[in-house]
Amino acid sequence: MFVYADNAATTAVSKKVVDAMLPYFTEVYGNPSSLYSVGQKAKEVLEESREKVAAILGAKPREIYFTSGGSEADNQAIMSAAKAGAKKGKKHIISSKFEHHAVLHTLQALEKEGFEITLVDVHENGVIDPKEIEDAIREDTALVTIMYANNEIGTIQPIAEIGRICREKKVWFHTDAVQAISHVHINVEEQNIDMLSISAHKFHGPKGVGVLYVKGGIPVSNVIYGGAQERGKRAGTENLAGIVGLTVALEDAVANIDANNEHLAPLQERLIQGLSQIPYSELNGDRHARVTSNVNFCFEGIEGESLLLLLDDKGVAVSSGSACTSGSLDPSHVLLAIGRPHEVAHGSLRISLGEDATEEQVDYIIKSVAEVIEYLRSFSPFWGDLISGKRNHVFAEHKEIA
Amino acid sequence: MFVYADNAATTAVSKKVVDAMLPYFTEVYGNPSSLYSVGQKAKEVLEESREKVAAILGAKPREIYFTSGGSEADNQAIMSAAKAGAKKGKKHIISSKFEHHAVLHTLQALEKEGFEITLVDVHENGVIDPKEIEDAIREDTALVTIMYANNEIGTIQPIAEIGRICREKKVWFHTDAVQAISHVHINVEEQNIDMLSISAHKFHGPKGVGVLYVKGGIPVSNVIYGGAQERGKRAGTENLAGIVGLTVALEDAVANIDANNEHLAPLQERLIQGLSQIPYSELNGDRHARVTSNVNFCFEGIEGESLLLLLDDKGVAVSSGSACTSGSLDPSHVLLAIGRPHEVAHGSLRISLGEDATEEQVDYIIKSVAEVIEYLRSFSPFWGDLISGKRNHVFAEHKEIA
Amino acid sequence: MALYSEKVMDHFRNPRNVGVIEDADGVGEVGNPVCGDIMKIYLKINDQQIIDDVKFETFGCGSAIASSSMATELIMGKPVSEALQLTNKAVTEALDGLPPHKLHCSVLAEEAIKSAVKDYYDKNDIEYDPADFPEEHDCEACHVN
Amino acid sequence: MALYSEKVMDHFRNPRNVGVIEDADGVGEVGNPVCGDIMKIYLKINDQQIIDDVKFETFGCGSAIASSSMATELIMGKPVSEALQLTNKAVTEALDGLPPHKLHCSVLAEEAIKSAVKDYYDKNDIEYDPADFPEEHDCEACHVN
Ligand SMILES: Cc1ncc(COP(=O)(O)O)c(C=O)c1O
Ligand SMILES: Cc1ncc(COP(=O)(O)O)c(C=O)c1O
Repeated sequence: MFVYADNAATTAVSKKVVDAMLPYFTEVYGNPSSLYSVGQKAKEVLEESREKVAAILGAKPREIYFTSGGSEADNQAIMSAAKAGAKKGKKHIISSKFEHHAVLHTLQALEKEGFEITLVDVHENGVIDPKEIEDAIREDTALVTIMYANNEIGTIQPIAEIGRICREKKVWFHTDAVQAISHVHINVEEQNIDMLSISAHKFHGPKGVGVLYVKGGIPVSNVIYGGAQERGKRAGTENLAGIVGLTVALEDAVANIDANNEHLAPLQERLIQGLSQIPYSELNGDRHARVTSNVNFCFEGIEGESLLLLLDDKGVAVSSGSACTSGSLDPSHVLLAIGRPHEVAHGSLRISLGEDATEEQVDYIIKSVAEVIEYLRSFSPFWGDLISGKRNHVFAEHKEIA
Repeated sequence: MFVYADNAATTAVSKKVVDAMLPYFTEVYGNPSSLYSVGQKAKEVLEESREKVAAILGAKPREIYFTSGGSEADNQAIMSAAKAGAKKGKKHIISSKFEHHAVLHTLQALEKEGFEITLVDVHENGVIDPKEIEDAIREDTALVTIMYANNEIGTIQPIAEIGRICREKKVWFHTDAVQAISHVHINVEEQNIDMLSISAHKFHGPKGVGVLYVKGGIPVSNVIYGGAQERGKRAGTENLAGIVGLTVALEDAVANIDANNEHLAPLQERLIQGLSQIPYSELNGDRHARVTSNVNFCFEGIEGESLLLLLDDKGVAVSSGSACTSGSLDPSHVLLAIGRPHEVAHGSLRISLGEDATEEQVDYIIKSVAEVIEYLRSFSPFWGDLISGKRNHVFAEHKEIA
Repeated sequence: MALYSEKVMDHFRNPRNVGVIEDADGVGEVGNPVCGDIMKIYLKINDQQIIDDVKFETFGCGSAIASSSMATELIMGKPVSEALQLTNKAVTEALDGLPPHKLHCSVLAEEAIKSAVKDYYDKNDIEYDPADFPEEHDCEACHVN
Repeated sequence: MALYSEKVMDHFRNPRNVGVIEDADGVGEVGNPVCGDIMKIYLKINDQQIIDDVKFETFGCGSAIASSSMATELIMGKPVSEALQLTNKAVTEALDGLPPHKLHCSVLAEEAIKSAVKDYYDKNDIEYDPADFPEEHDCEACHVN
């Protein structure tokens, strides 16, 4: 059996999306900035895409900027708020400890330029307390940026409430919704969101295209300077095929949120219950405030990479930590942020189901994980120390998950 | 007849390139940073693409960074050199008056941060004199950035010579080769190029993907912060389909440079001679030091937009100025830079032939342009003033082009 | 969503009242070649101060040509006093809109007509309210000067 | 270009000499759970100071397991003095290379064997040159400490 269960890393482009993109490679290939027909046709499709995306998010077309992906959107949101803030002497930004690196590394770059960064706690359950955001807001706070759903443990944050606080305190609020947009109903107006990032490849669209929403009135700064595309705020000939792909994929994803959640919720429950049977394991992140596709566990006594490589041999594609840090030896900053000690953080597994996951697949995943864990533990000196009592367990042998 | 003759704005993606991209949407869709097979297969293809691009440019794979296009590559090259320069107190950059806006607007942003920018003259023929670069280099010069071929008038710059001077003076040298790579043989080692930008959609690859080459040893700064992709220098899940498309298109383009030039040179000559028959017209840019696809003319007494819209009605897709400024009312900064007065700069036409252009198409273009010019002049009060002698001509009635 | 409305493209492709009136009663010209647009309006006005004929010549972009054409249609057969009331807004609306950065073309059309009427008044020593003839707009729109 | 060479994958998937030697003559353990890898080597050494048997247990990533496996193969049946000469470079080469950020796994393997030999020397009061047993590497590689 082959099960791709790393949809939080990226997804396959759907056939419908590929078909929708094809004409924009070879037929409507004109530059949308060109005045002749094949250019204007491209321009029309570009603006129609913008309208569709805006409608889905509850925004105005003028508030939608197409970017090269989630990372660029995050960078541009933060840099824009930082530049505008700095002009008014506001050089403080609030974020959280378990943001994606596209946010955290941008904030680090700003720190070098004299910004002060406050990272709020994400607690053991991986859910931020809005009160802590409220307490962290200062006179000189230029931006609050909090992700909508975490990419590793899938926990959903109280975004509307954080947005409400920011509105009240007149601080701009950005949310990285890359992992949430296809799982949660999002409306920027109703949820008090000033800026929002999404990325097509997380919901069966192509890689290399994303969206930044910025509420009208908030000044947008360029990350990429040059031509007058995107109202002068994002230079570069528009990737129209990609933008069409994003739009079609987004329409599909959002239209099916409820159906997908209904299908996935019992599978998620089955997966969690199944993996909990493995002794000395624990679910990472809140059981309920999480996207229905995500299950993330820590297992004592084993290391994540060997776990996932052996699962790969069994046809199960999953990850340990997030994809973009898998070259690194550091344990996941997300798991450390929710208080997992290093030695357990090394033994983590992220499963992110696709919408077409089946019970059979879930059972196969459970069986495979259990087998591999047992095998790896059979010659792990760390595990030996744990069961012999030479080292102390972090987890209970079994934990009921309600 | 339909003739797409705006290949400098963008090109159609070739069927071969589309076919090469397709598997990376639906089959090898894994995230190249993932450790399981479908991710590692993607990683392999990514690194093979990097090797192929490097080999074509005469560079090492480690010196190749995939970006979201030519604009991002230009931005990153300039920003990297600027950041490294600033650390050593070098805050002077040399460029030219007719660079692409991706270069000029980045330089303007740096000017606001205290950089001093020298823009060298491009002369009437649109060719820079390397001596002037040499004279402009100072102790505190951090970078020289000169485009390889101009996007509007197609003139080719003495890049190897400028590179030699920069090497001698120990100043980094970047060239925007977006318009040159498919027309001129480029080897970064032989031509003393330290940094170079290209963009796939100018040579029948997809939009939204480009390459930045940076010679080993030159520090690269992020334009987009986040994950560890591109050795930590360009965050964002890699657009593998796009990268494969770029690579296949580049291989094709570069392999066919000589054959294409041989085919295009006589067509270019025919086009130039044909359009020169229109009274009071003049070729923009050097007749010889130009890419074989490009012909750019100014016509007295008419305005470019109405010209190209009527040509569009006749099935001829061409441009006036460059695509990315076509929303603007300003006359082309390139034509002003080569000394064209405003009133003639408004009446410009850029024709950029595809490699499959035919004599029949060229003749149709000539005939169509002549007809439209005659028609527009028939009710242009400006033209009336010129022929009645109320205003002075800028051009001679006829000019021999050798 | 296209560059121009159908109306604009129609008036651009098939401009009405193109040409010269040799014995015009009033001629107005605005714009300049440096900015990239010039409009010239010729009026034939009868004793009842009715515009019997109007023709135009234009150097400029698609919307400049369309604006001139539409403006001549809007004043053809109208009393001069009515032609003086023609606003750029009316021209734009009659064209089903213009892109924002092309609105100045409709302003030019309004000014060209006013300029032609003024020429007619001046030539015939007819008194008029100078407030009806504002200064020509400067070259701001094309950023050159 | 793949994550690991075929050799590494082979030793990872089918590790040689996995297990425990209950009556081992020397046991060495290096690494720690905080860094994400621990290697434990068991040696059975005969009177001629030949390694008659070697087994390992490892907690760690693919290359840690493969490095342990390869290291045990390289010293099996060899004189102790030769095992002491085993370098991380030899382990890496025998594995057809390791990714740069995984080289520390081969270092761990070298250290684990040295540690087991030292344990054997200590237990049997055999004199040795301390220079043969450098300090264990610190936790630099995993950035935690
Ligand atoms: C010379 C030159 N540089 C840079 C660019 C920008 O490339 P892209 O549109 O891929 O960002 C272009 C074309 O648009 C160009 O012609
Ligand atoms: C939460 C989150 N933000 C940002 C990104 C970056 O998106 P992209 O890879 O499209 O740049 C990702 C995924 O990679 C993500 O999961």
